[in-house]
Amino acid sequence: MRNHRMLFGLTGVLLLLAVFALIPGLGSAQETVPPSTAGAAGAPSEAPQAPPPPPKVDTGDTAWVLTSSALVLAMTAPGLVLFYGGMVRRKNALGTMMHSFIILCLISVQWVLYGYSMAFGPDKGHIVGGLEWVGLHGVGLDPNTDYGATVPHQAFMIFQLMFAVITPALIVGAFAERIKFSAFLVFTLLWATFIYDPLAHWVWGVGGWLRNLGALDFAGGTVVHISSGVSGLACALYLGKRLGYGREVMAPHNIPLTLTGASLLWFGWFGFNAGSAVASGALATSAFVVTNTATAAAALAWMFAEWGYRGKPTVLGAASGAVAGLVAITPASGFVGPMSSIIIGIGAGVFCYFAAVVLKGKLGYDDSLDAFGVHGIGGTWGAIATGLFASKAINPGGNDGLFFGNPAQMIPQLVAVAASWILALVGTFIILKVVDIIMGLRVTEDEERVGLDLSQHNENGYVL
Amino acid sequence: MRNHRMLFGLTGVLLLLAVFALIPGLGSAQETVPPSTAGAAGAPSEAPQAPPPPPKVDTGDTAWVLTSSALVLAMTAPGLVLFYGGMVRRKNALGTMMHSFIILCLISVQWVLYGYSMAFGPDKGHIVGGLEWVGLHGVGLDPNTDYGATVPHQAFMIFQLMFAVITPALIVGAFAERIKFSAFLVFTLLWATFIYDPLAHWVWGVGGWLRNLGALDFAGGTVVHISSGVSGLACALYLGKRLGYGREVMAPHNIPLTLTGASLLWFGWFGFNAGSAVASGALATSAFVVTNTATAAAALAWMFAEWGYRGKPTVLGAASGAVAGLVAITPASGFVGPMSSIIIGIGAGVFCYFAAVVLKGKLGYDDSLDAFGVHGIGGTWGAIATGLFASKAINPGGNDGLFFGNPAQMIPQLVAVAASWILALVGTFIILKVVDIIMGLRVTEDEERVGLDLSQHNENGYVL
Amino acid sequence: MRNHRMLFGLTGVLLLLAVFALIPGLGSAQETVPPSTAGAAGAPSEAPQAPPPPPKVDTGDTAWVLTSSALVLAMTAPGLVLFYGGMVRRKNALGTMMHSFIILCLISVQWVLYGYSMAFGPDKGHIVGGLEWVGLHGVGLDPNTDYGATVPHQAFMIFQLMFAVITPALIVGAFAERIKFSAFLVFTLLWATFIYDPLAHWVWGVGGWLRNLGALDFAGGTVVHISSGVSGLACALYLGKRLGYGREVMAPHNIPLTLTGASLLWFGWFGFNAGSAVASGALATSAFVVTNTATAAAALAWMFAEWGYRGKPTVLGAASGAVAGLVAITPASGFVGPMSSIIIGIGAGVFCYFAAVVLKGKLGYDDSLDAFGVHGIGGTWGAIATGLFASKAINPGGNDGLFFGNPAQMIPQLVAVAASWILALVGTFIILKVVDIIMGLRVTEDEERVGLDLSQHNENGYVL
Amino acid sequence: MKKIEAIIKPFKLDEVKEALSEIGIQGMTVSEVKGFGRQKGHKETYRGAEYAIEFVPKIKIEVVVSNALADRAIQAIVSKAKTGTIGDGKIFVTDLSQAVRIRTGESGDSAL
Amino acid sequence: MKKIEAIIKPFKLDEVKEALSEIGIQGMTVSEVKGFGRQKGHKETYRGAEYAIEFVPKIKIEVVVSNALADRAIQAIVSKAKTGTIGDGKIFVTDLSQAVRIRTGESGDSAL
Amino acid sequence: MKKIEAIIKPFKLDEVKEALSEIGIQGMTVSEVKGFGRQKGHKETYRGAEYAIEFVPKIKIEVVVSNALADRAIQAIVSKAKTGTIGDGKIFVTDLSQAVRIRTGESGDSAL
Ligand SMILES: Nc1ncnc2c1ncn2[C@@H]1O[C@H](COP(=O)(O)OP(=O)(O)O)[C@@H](O)[C@H]1O
Ligand SMILES: Nc1ncnc2c1ncn2[C@@H]1O[C@H](COP(=O)(O)OP(=O)(O)O)[C@@H](O)[C@H]1O
Ligand SMILES: Nc1ncnc2c1ncn2[C@@H]1O[C@H](COP(=O)(O)OP(=O)(O)O)[C@@H](O)[C@H]1O
Repeated sequence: MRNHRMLFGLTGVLLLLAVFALIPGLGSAQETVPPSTAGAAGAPSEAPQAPPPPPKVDTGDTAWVLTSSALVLAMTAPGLVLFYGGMVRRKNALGTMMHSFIILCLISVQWVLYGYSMAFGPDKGHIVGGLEWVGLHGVGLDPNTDYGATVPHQAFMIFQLMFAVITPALIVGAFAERIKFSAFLVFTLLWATFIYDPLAHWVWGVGGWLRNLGALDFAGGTVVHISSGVSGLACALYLGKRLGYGREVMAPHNIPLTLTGASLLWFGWFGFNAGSAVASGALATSAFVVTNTATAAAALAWMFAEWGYRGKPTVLGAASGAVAGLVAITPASGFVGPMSSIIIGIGAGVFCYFAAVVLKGKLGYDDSLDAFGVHGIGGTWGAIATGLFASKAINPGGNDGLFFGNPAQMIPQLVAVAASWILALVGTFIILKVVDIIMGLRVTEDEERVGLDLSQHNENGYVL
Repeated sequence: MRNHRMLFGLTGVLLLLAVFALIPGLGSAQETVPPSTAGAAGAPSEAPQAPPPPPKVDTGDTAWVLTSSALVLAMTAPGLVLFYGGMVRRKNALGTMMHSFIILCLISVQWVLYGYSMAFGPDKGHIVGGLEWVGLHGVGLDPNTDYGATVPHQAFMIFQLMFAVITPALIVGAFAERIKFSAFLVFTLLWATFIYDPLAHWVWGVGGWLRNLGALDFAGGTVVHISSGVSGLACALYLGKRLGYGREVMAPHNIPLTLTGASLLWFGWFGFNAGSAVASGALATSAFVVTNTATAAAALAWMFAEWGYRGKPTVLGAASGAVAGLVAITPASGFVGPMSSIIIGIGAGVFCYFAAVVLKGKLGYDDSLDAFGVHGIGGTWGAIATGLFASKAINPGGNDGLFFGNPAQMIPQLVAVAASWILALVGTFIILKVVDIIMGLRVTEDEERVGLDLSQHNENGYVL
Repeated sequence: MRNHRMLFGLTGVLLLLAVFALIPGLGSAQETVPPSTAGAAGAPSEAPQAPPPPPKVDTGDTAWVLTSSALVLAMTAPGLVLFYGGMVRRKNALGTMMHSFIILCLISVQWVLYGYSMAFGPDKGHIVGGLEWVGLHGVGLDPNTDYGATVPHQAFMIFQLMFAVITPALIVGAFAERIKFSAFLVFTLLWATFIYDPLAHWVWGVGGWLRNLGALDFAGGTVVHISSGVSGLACALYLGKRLGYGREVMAPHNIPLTLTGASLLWFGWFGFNAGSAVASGALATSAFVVTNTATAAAALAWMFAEWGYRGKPTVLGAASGAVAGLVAITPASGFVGPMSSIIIGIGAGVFCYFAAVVLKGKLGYDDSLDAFGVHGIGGTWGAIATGLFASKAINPGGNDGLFFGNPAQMIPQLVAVAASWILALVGTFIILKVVDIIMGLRVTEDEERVGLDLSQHNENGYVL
Repeated sequence: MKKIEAIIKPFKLDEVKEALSEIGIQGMTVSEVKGFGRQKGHKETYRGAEYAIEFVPKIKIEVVVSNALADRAIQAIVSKAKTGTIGDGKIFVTDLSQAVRIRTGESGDSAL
Repeated sequence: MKKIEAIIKPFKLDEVKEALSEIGIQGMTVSEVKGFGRQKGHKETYRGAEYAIEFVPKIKIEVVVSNALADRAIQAIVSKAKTGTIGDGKIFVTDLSQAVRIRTGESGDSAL
Repeated sequence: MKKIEAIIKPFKLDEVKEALSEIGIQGMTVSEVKGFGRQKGHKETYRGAEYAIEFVPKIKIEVVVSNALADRAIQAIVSKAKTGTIGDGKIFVTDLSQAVRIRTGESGDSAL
């Protein structure tokens, strides 16, 4: 037992240290990459004939991307920390908050060490990025024209890091209140490596097959929300229900924290969506506006749906609706106008409400905090809605959608949705199985009853 | 009863959907407005002789305006959510938090649909904007030179949206702990439409009569604070006291949340005031500096006033003083220097302290969380102080005030104050009366006793 | 007794008002300083031969510096307010939160009145800035080329203000739960004036002796963290232990608040470190990236150290580790690359863990919330690590460190560390002694038992 | 001596306390409890999960009085705590064999 | 009448409540308490300070019943609250001299 | 058997608990209560509204002991909980008619 713990302590520290050996030259990340080289290495097919004008860092664009990175960090911590943390029972408050917080720490290191390279590094067979950028080797302070022509390459890297962080943190809602902390850590690392990093490459990496197919996903409907939500479904199914589910009262222990978390998610999501323009200006502004509008509409829609269906508008409902709206507008945010965003938002509120309230009840799985109901369903709706409402009038770099005269756009959208679902569902099941065999995924009954805070962390959240 | 609820559910969804029919062309907001057209339509009197150089979006200015918009959002949620939410009794925590949160949702949609057009659209008789910009028709991604020559028009729009959101949310403090949720929703929508939108046009809209008169209000002393504070007074008077007011202990249930809220208000207010420069640079910096200085001085002043007067400095007092300072510096923030801001801050702390503590006690109305004491009094003092301390040395686009050799500036200031008071007081009374007749404003005694959380939302804030 | 209180009320208000008399011309801050003058007055030795091109404000740089200033404000309030506030016992929650909050107010005024002038004003004997800039006289809206060639001088001033605020607020952790509020106020004012302001001048002010010596401290390892942490040690030693220390359970009353605070510290620290570039672009990006990386590594390191050493990973441990990482990377953040930052972070997590857990236990002082363990030790490690890992490849304006071929850099680093330790230790003891003699530093036993909230502020934090 | 325990509606506490003071009772001990009885609780809904909360918040007052005062105390409580609606609560009386004031060591009626 | 106080494990409350309802008991009063006994508590660690928390969360049920029902009530509680592991709790019974229903003024068994 | 209820100052709990353990008492039940008595409460001020809070936080210890141990238990509590200042609290003793250990079904003194 004590050995077991020791093992973890050691493994962790060793892992971190060991990686240094693998990295081609400590501190070499600082060597700025000449843009032409970057272009040549990263995306030969798009290399221009004549030497391009050397990309120059724009202070305004960089300010916006850095600000956006900070905002997206705030989505995970304290955003998700509070949103999810407030929704569990008191005895699991710290354990659940810790999930989001430690993912931020774990993936921040993983991404710098090899995650970014696997996702955005030089393409290998349209499936994954190569390890050339391991340890940020060659990821310097000059712009990489493929990913952001006017900001330092590292600015794009850190912005993307925040996405890599929040995605596994969203899954947390599905297995809340019953997962073993050590198993959770291993699961997260494997999931980030084998599901998130490749999927991000498929959709956003130069050479990724879904990107090549023309699938539109501005800020991560497939990569972030379908992947996390559907993986959440897999987790809920695999782990089974919480003790007492359906019999005991499992009311949230602190809705003010949850509402605060939802508000911070909204706040930070401006960075998520508008920052995905990787520049300040018109496109960022448009994404900002539709993000706000869809979110508001979705919160109202969930609230009114609930009011009509169950008789009372709830605060948790309004907060959940807002998050559903944020999810659904994400893939569309760089391609649609404000009026479209209202419809997307209303759809998100209504669909996710019925998913979380009716569907879950019918199908009987215990998705503790509705990771699937909100992110899986909301992300799927958003990816499809992008195919419906996208318009070149908003973003000439995008495409028109079905309602703007281009039904063909639905094909890559649906392919992207299907591919993400399959990867998430199958991949997550395999990872869960492996981790379960090695170390066991779920806490014991006694530990579950006493709560994660005491059983996993020897701590008590409140002395009030 | 059940029908009643259904009605609300349906009306809400229908309202949202119905509006689409009225909008000239779904998605048309994306059509960028050529600047010359915008100039011609919006402000013919200011149209230049020669064609102006086409306005260009500046990345730094846009980054700042978007950042500021996000900051102002954070003022409402989670800022006001926590500030007000922590101050009520536990049984009303969620209900009160919901007020601010759902206003964010409601007005976000209202503003995009027609609010922005009524406030900033083409002037009609100096009183209100026309409906030409309904559904953001013609509000595109090129700059509108009237409102921000270097940022997309939609960036200005979304920044202003956040103001339209927070203003009714400030009123919430006056009727906390006793309003019916459905009536509150209707009241808010009417108030935004018939009071906020026109008043914003008067003061900030091209062609608005107070703007033409030369009233200085940089970031909303009249439009935001007098209007909300005085309307709060009307609400407190109309609704009457809470059950047990003056007899029962009505201590705040969670001052840490309130202090957190006050801190977030401070944080977000940098966007509110410095963002009102609608550009990054000297003016934004100056507004930022005086905002911080006045706030700090006001918090100290309130604390010392209380310490001297009542014997102990309180935490709630310091937080309240900070908010009072933020309120008072708001109209002045683009026109005054740091030393003036200290005086404005001290005045705010002292005046609002006496308003909330002495005046309220004397006059006997129950302004639950001092919406009037802080915003009404603070806003009035700020608007007057702007006339006293404004200086062209700070902002050549402004004017000098009384202490800088221009006593005439006091006239438009006092007219603006009076006009805002009258509109807010009379308008709010009428709206309250109408809503009261239609559906009743106040919860029943039993509901009030059990609290808004359970009676309005079937929810319980905490299980600790 | 009553007189005593009155005295404070009056003194406070009078102090604020009195200062106006001393200031050369109310509102004169608005007079913009021609850059050549600033150069001549501030740093004659660096004055160029030919007149420099007039510095121009860059919108992107200014947007980033203003955003950073807001972020650093959020570190103090609500960041530290929550981080420290959650860690004390319930009865001291408000009192502890008030410490951070009121420091924000107090120093915001002090800095504008004379603090900035003492720290950054024209050098006097390499020891302190002169009073020429009292009341921001001559600190205008044009850039000061010494401190930020592309942002308004006031933008640099307000950014630095946030540093002057948070530094004394960090000390709070050392004397938490037992200091008298009035004495605390006086202590803070004296400490800011006689320790922070000169030390900031030594390290960052043009002409400061440590700056001249070539000590590297990008964002405040010595000025902010060693100074506050070591002063905290002095406070803990001088004040003695809390009643019941070692016998009674002194568990944190609200770890969710503490974790939220830690998250907000992380969020705001991007402004702290990346903002210290006083510009947007490559250097800011690099600082941003290493800040995130070191923090994450440190949180993991603390957690794994604890897991191995004590058997369980704790949530408070992960949060503490993150803060330790933020502290340690601070001085290095503008000079080192991502791989180095991982090592700095791991060192921070491990060293601070042992300082807070083992060292403190051994030596037996009661540093209530580990101000010394985290900031003193973390800051010292960071200042040394800067000398080890600095690289001109990252920042050509910096220097190479020991591991990059320049062992000589260790000398100024060690001198700076020693100087900061001595100033903080000796200076703080003297100030504590003086304040103790004048008014007594510690609350009575009864007051300590009943808690600061009731005894100092007549308030109760929660009614749950 | 008698120990009187009264379970009452929370918002009645102040009135009851005053009534007891008026008849000369100098001390009492109060705690927050949850009651289950004829008064029905309320419904709560969270993301569609509906819970019937059967326990209702109540205040328990414990007051020890001399035998002489017991009936007047019970009367005082009944008269003030009564609203006439279900859930007004109960009064339970037990005999006490001893009472001690810790500060002085006094016992019996003079300990109260 | 008898007053039965039962100290039980918190997660057993619902079962016990139902068992009591089934035998016809219509009311009870519940409070959160902390127990000290043979069952050992847990350890908490905060920044290296380790605390042994000896008090364990328990639920106290107070139910007043007619003498006739007392034994069945005790049986019901024992059978439902028992897990067989240390810390299952205790039942304490005292005689009650009087009971009053505040709403109606009824007293004795009919007050319950 | 006797049931001893002691209302004490919260910071005295640990000492009292240890004293009781020392005389061989193996279990007790503790709850947070609010006391009203000679000890005056405190004042709170929120935005100028001043409230006199008359209730003082107290800890209630309930411990059931065999008749033999009762006096020593009372002595132990008095000696440890006493500070000599107003508000030290009270001890109330009632006779218990029955005690049951839920885990085993034991009753009487052996249930304790
Ligand atoms: N038999 C009982 N034993 C202990 N407490 C009881 C009993 N019956 C009722 N109570 C308490 O009295 C409260 C009020 O009882 P209830 O049946 O709801 O209404 P009423 O007092 O009007 O009969 C309950 O909430 C519960 O706390
Ligand atoms: N003598 C006692 N007086 C009052 N309460 C007691 C006494 N002994 C035990 N208890 C209560 O019963 C609970 C369970 O007792 P414990 O000794 O842990 O286990 P068991 O009930 O299995 O003997 C304790 O937590 C405490 O609340
Ligand atoms: N008659 C009473 N019945 C129940 N509890 C009482 C009674 N009198 C006092 N108490 C409790 O004892 C506590 C201390 O009593 P108090 O009169 O303040 O001081 P002292 O114990 O020194 O006489 C009170 O706070 C209250 O909880």
